[in-house]
Amino acid sequence: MTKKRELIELDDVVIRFSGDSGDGMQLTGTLFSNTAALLGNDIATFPDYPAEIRAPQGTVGGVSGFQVHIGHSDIRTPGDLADVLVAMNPAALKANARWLKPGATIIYDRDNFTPKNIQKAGYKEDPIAEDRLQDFNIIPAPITSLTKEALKDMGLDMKTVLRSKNMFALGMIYWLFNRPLKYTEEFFQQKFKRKPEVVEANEKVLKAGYYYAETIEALHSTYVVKPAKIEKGVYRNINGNTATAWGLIAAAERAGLQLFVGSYPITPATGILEELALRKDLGVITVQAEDEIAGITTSIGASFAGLMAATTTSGPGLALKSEALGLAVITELPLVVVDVQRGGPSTGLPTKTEQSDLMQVLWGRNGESPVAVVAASTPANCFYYAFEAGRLALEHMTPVVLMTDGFLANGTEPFRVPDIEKMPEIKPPIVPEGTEDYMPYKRDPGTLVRGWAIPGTPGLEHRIGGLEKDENTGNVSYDPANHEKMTHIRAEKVAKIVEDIPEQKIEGEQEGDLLLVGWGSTYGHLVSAMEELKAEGKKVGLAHFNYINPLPANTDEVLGKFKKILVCELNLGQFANYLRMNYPKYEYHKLNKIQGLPFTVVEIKDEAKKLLEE
Amino acid sequence: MTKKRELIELDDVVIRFSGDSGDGMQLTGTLFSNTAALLGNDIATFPDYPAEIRAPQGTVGGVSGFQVHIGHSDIRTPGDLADVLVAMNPAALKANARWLKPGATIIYDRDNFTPKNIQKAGYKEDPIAEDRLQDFNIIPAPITSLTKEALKDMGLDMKTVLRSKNMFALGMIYWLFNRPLKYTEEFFQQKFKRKPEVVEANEKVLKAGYYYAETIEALHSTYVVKPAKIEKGVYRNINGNTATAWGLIAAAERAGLQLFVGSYPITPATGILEELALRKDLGVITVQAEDEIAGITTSIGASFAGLMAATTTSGPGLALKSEALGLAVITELPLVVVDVQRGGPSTGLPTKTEQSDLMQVLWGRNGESPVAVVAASTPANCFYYAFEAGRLALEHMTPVVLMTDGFLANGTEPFRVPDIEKMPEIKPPIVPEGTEDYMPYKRDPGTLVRGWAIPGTPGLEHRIGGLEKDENTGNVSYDPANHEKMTHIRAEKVAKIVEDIPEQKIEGEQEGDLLLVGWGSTYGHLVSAMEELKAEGKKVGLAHFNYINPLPANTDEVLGKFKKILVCELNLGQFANYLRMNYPKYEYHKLNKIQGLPFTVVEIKDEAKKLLEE
Amino acid sequence: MSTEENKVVYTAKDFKSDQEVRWCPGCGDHAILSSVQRTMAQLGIRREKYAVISGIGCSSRFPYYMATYGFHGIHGRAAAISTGVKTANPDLSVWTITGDGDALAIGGNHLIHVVRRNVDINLLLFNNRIYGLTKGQYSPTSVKGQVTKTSPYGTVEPPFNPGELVIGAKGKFFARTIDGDIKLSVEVFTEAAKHEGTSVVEILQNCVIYNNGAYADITDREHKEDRQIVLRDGEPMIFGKNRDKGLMLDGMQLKVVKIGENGITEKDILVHDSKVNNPGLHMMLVNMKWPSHPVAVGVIRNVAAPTYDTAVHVQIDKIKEQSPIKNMTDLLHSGNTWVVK
Amino acid sequence: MSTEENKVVYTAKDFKSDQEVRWCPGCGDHAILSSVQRTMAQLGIRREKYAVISGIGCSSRFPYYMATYGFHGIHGRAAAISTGVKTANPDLSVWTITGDGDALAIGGNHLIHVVRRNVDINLLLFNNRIYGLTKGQYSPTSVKGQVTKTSPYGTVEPPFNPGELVIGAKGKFFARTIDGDIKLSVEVFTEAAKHEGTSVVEILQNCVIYNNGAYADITDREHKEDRQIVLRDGEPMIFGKNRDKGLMLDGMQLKVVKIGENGITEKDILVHDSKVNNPGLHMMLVNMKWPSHPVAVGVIRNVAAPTYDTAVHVQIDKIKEQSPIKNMTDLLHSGNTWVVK
Ligand SMILES: Cc1ncc(C[n+]2csc(CCOP(=O)(O)OP(=O)(O)O)c2C)c(N)n1
Ligand SMILES: Cc1ncc(C[n+]2csc(CCOP(=O)(O)OP(=O)(O)O)c2C)c(N)n1
Ligand code: SF4
Ligand code: SF4
Ligand SMILES: [Mg+2]
Ligand SMILES: [Mg+2]
Repeated sequence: MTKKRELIELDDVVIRFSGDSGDGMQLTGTLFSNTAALLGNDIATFPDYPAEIRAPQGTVGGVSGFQVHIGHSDIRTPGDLADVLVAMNPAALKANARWLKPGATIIYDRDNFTPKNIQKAGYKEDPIAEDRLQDFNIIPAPITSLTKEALKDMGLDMKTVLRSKNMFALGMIYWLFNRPLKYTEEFFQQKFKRKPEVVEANEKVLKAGYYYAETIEALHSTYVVKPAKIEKGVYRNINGNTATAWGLIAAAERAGLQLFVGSYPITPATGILEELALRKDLGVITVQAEDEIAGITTSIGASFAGLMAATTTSGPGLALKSEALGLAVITELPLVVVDVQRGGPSTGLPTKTEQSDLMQVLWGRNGESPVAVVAASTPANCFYYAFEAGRLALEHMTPVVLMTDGFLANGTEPFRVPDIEKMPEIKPPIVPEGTEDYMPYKRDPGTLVRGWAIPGTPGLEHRIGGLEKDENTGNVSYDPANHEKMTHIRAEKVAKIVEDIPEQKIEGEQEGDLLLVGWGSTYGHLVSAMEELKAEGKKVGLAHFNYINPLPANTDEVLGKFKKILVCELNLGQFANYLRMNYPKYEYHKLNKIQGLPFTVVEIKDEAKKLLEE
Repeated sequence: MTKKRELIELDDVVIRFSGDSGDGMQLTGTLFSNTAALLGNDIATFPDYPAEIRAPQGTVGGVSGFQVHIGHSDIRTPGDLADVLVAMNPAALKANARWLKPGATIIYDRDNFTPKNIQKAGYKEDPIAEDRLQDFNIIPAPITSLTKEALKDMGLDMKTVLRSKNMFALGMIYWLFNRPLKYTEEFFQQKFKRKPEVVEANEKVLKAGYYYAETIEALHSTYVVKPAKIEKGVYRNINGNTATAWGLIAAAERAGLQLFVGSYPITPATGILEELALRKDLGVITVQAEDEIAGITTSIGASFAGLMAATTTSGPGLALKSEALGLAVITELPLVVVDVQRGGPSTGLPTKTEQSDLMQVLWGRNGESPVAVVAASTPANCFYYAFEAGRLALEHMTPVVLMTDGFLANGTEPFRVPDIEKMPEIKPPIVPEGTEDYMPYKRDPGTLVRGWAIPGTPGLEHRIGGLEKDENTGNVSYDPANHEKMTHIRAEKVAKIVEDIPEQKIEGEQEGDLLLVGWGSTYGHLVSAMEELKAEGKKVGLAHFNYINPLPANTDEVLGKFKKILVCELNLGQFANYLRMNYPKYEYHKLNKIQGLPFTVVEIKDEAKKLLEE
Repeated sequence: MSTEENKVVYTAKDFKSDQEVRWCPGCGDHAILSSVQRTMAQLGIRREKYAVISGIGCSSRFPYYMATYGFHGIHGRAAAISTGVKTANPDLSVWTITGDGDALAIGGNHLIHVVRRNVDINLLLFNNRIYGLTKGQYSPTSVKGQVTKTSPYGTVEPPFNPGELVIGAKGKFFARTIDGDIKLSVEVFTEAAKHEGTSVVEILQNCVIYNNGAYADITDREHKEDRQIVLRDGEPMIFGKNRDKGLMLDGMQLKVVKIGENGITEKDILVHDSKVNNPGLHMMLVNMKWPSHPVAVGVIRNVAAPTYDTAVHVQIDKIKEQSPIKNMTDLLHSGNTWVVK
Repeated sequence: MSTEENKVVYTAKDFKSDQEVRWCPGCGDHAILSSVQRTMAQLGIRREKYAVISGIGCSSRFPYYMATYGFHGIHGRAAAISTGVKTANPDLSVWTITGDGDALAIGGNHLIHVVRRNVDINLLLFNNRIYGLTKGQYSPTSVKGQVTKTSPYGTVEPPFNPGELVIGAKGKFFARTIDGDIKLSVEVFTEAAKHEGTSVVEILQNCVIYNNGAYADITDREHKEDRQIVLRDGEPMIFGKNRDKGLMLDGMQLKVVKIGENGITEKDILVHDSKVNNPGLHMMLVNMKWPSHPVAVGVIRNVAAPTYDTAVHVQIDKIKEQSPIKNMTDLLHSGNTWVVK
């Protein structure tokens, strides 16, 4: 960004809103991204907030941030470094200084840069100097005092007044990026329908910020980011949790079944349950159970009763569900388990993102207990992989674990609304009334899938349970040979799903020097890195996995097409280990990060280049 | 076994007692093995019983068996096939016919071979003919009627009379193997101190069986099995669960700490808790908790409070403990978790043996959550590995999982009583009162072990918990770099245990054509197979692992010494996968069995030979 | 459950599965199985509408022996699985089979929550005061001092009284019966089935192998009439072989009195009312212990209250009606969307 | 806990850790922290003897702010971890900090079992009728119909009353206090500390962010004296700004009466006795709800009974004395052994 006072066109821009947990930064960021999205930009967002509801004011630990990346071409990540930072206090500056592009614009609330606050943030004296930001485009705005000024005649209490400071900042950003205020105003009008004074106050402050930015000298230019060149269609902004919830509902609709979700709140998965609880209009039954075990076991009960059943959680909750998940495995009931991963071990970093539950998902159960596993890779495609998890569960009569994580759960991007009627119809193997010689464990010889006889159907009364069962009859069996056979059947049934999933595709070069490998939420960063490397002339491809168990049929082939393989993941190398276990003949280089944060594109590129040069 | 009527000397003999669950076969087998052990034989036993308390009488599903292998040289397994079968009814014959050596002796209760019972067992007409046992040494004894006869004057009710049938069979076996009755009589006298009529009845029937065997023509010979040539010392017969319990107590004693065990009953682990509950005389605190989660969390509490803490369970229980185990990982508290594996998945085959929890033990937790893992390999060495688990937990401030299984838990063998004073003293890093600058997460730079400050110690007050902690201070920290660092530290701390465990030894050939690899309870069968193969001139060695995580330092070297590697385990190949993950350069051939039963020596030899010939 | 459409005529045999019953000979579970089969045959509910759900334990093998839909769950989760089944399909008649370990040790949380929510299930708690299946460890209902395999020197913890716990968890239906008393059991199970909401029935069950005679003092033929009191709505609380003993209230305590003595007549005796919401008297009745009092059996508490499963569906139906969003397509197009052309 | 050896003089400040308190400004937890610190300073127990154990939730951050030994556990397990700590070392004064979700949702089973066993801990249940830390979902104490993030159309399930549940689980000590009432809280916490056995204290706690004003109707300054009744042993159950209202028993019901009306004098008013074992009246007192009744605060039930941790150690000591086996070597050589020479 240069310093001319004119209208400048940008390909993309990264803005970071940052302040105390109480400063409303999440809302500010969301409103900005919604406006950008409605104007046709491609966007990606990343909220990052502390584990406390209200962490101590003014400290770095209490900073809440919301990063949004908008552009007119494919936006895949929320961006590594910011072009514009809004810092509501010194701590916000401190926390974000190292995440800025050289020469970025920094707007801060100078009213809050008091000696006391500066010290609280851990600075000695002059924050700008200490962080060597002198060459940046610094805009010290009196946000607090001008907000007070704007509202002085409204007779509001000071708490309410201060609470609308964030709208002042938002107004400034709207001016800076040439955005209309109307979508945000409409939001106020709808949200505070019954509190006209709140609507008025917010609008006043928003405008005050907008006009202030127009007036002052400090802003040398305004910018436009043209609408993205994206596929035609109806779009909406969506985060991963909502997309997951909707994908489950869509699967139930396409299966002609009611959706049942037994769950227990846990960060960062709670949003799925909250969204589903809203969807009573679509017949969704949500049971907020007494704990995670009841969450999954009520769902298993509902599955037995013939509904499409799911349960949602994060790592510690999944640990608690392990025993019951084994019950779903041996009873061969359809069940979707959503694991929104977060930083571990134990309570770990509950609001941060990580990919460290893979091993737990694959094997965290007693006995030989195979489940199918899929992973979403962007906020919006959580919709499709939730749908897919539902499809596989219902059609293959098996528990399926859908893995997402905190980054996907809270991140947003535009979502091209699909035509539901064109999505595959889901056909669970429901046993019709009147079936002769029904046996609960009789299987389709091709898929090894057993039939699903729904309680209430006359003539199909049967019993299932957690003890080993006789082939076909499903009666309890202690026969050694039968146990071995059933163990193989259960494994093979899940393995056979490979015939029902797409081949693994390679993006970028189809063969060459380096294959980047990833899975889950790292997609945006990996594909950006791959594209940039390709643009630099490197022979680099990307194999990003959404199907984890079984792995796609051509995985071996894909891995064999490159001289080197770099597996990038937000853990200590679990997927790399898993690949090694399955395809030991390749050497797997690893890029691991375990900081509760997504990769940056640069980190990936650097590591890739190092490998290419070796 | 030949058919001469004389005293024949045998190297070893396998006897299988078999009858309805209510027939007292477990006791019969135990009494026989105790007598053999007291006479100096080496022995190994294997009880095998149904999941029901009393499964339906007379059916194959209800058969309860007890196999004992006695000999005068190293006895490593309970034996593949039996030399002598005692079958109390047709179902017992049916269940065991295929586990007999050619020409074995079969003693059966002919009173019970009624047409109805024969049919119940699933035979059409003549059991002997149907199972092609005509050439065997068949002894149809009127056990029931002679038992009644022996007791007819005692005025006992019929139930009591019939309950002592098993002693008739035992008496016959004692005669056949030239054993004295006195140890068994002493047992009665002690056990039924207050019921002299029961003592008398049992003794009468025992003798009746003994004299009957002496009298009849059918027994062509009696046998002696000379005392084993085993190391000098005091011996006792012990099963794996008792050995585990005692190993834990011994570790606590050598650490100078009280032992606390929070647990919840579950087959086949319950015996450990039962034995520990008896040991109040040694100060053991057992809390039978409300569930497995309370089992482990009470233990974590006790560990925090400064006791040596352990929790015992089987696979499904371990699944429930997963979340809490992660808490022990991040709080870096010492804790022993015993997993007595059984057949899975889910409830599976609860009374049967299996090795299918390995992956769960290694990775069944959210986040990067490393624990140390050791596995016992014989009933008696459960003592040493329980001790070792305690030592590693206490000295390395980490949870350690000790893996055993149903086969070890219930199987017995002679245990040479160790000199406790010569066992290593265990020195947990307890922080002394008055330590300056105490910080809860300050570590020994060599081992990375943190100090253990015990509540009650003035001046060391501190707080720990499940959130990520700052290096050294242990305060809650959300700092990304700190999280990455702590994740590596936790992994490295466990990895460094490698310096505190012995190298992996190879038994048999030290290099050559084939390395048999195993872990845990398969040791006896593997070492027997290896020795027999070696005796046949094959260049075969055995690497049997007791240290699972970390693996011994020289593992790579050991694996590299043979042309081929055959990993034998009672699951679908979990340890093979684990080795492949760590040492991908070798090809791992697999022998897997998943029938709820141990290997037979023959199975291993056959597979090994196939590989050697390929 | 009140689904009485399509009445059909059954006998107990219609509820027997083809699986061999594997409990120990003499175990109280056999009689309970028979009582349940008789009850179901008489309720007029079609067989395919029954779902019998259990946890793990000897008692929890129950579903295998029933010719209905059945689910043998995992240890402690019978009530939670049942909540799922019933909430998914309120049209089913759900019977939850659980033991004192299954329901009160590992499953304690699900029990109190199913009771609080008042899910319309019938929960039969087989209380043998021992863990049967794992061969004889103490349970949360084992009497203090009981010697078991895990308490070789006697337990040191006081037991739960299931009725007390259920009422403390806001329970609306609690009854007690005895394994061998098939007539009473059928009567009580029938009432449980009729009650809408969580019906908890404690069954005093004898484990012949590991806790034989746990209830002998109150169930043996000679004394049972003097040591049990059968409560029935509207009937005075009279008991005893000669029906000459009764219960009266003395301040906040229940007192055993002799009719005919001290001028006490039948009219002075308390009359049972299971329908009052105030749990005070019901609590005292479930707490009665021999020898100070007779042990109460029959339906002790039976109070009407909305059920969870119905409420869930009523709410869904209401929102469905009110909302403009009728399907996934509506939802996808609702709120803030924009069109790219 | 009665460990009063080595008396020392503390002030509340001695119990403050160096960690910044991270609750929302205005959260009721601040006042509770202060009350606990004041209580501990006065109890005469040495600081190193305190262990403060929590689960997960806003309230469960508590141990970090205390200068004692502390353990921030995992969700729902505070009571179980505490059982381990106290049974391992009965010499410690164990304080369990838990929320309505932590103690009554996921942790319900551990709560009823710690109460049944009567482990000598002091359990402070921060009841804000909401999940705070996860940002506003309903809890098992949320009132029926409460609109929260997971009940956008209102909950359909009745809440637990913690006191009722605790008494149903054989609870011997139950008290209730209010976050902002520091005087009462210190009084009640002190009684809890003195009671040997599980002392459960429900604290009505305001979550300003997600359930603000949940208790406003009974705690606001204007009405509190008319809508709360403070129970103290030996004192008549009188309340009201003018101390003119009282409680009387009417059959099996508690009735609010006006002193001076209908000839009612102070003498007719019930006198509180927390020590009676019969839970009947205590149950009614914990169940009182405004507006029909005042809400009871103070120590409602306080009955002496043996504690689990003591019983465990007494049994061990006894067996130790009786048994010839004094160490591992004795054990190894006991019973059937043989010598190989
Ligand atoms: C997770 C888990 N923990 C423990 C067990 C072992 N187990 C099976 S049944 C049982 C207790 C049975 O007691 P109860 O519920 O009273 O039933 P009963 O056998 O007496 O009918 C236990 C501890 C298990 N199967 N699963
Ligand atoms: C196993 C597990 N499940 C769920 C969560 C998420 N979680 C954390 S606190 C909490 C509830 C908090 O409510 P409460 O106990 O009432 O405490 P408060 O925050 O209101 O003080 C939940 C559901 C978790 N941390 N761990
Ligand atoms: S062990 Fe007891 S409860 Fe179990 S089947 Fe036998 S008698 Fe019944
Ligand atoms: S969210 Fe509520 S309970 Fe949590 S700290 Fe804030 S005010 Fe307190
Ligand atoms: Mg029981
Ligand atoms: Mg709460």
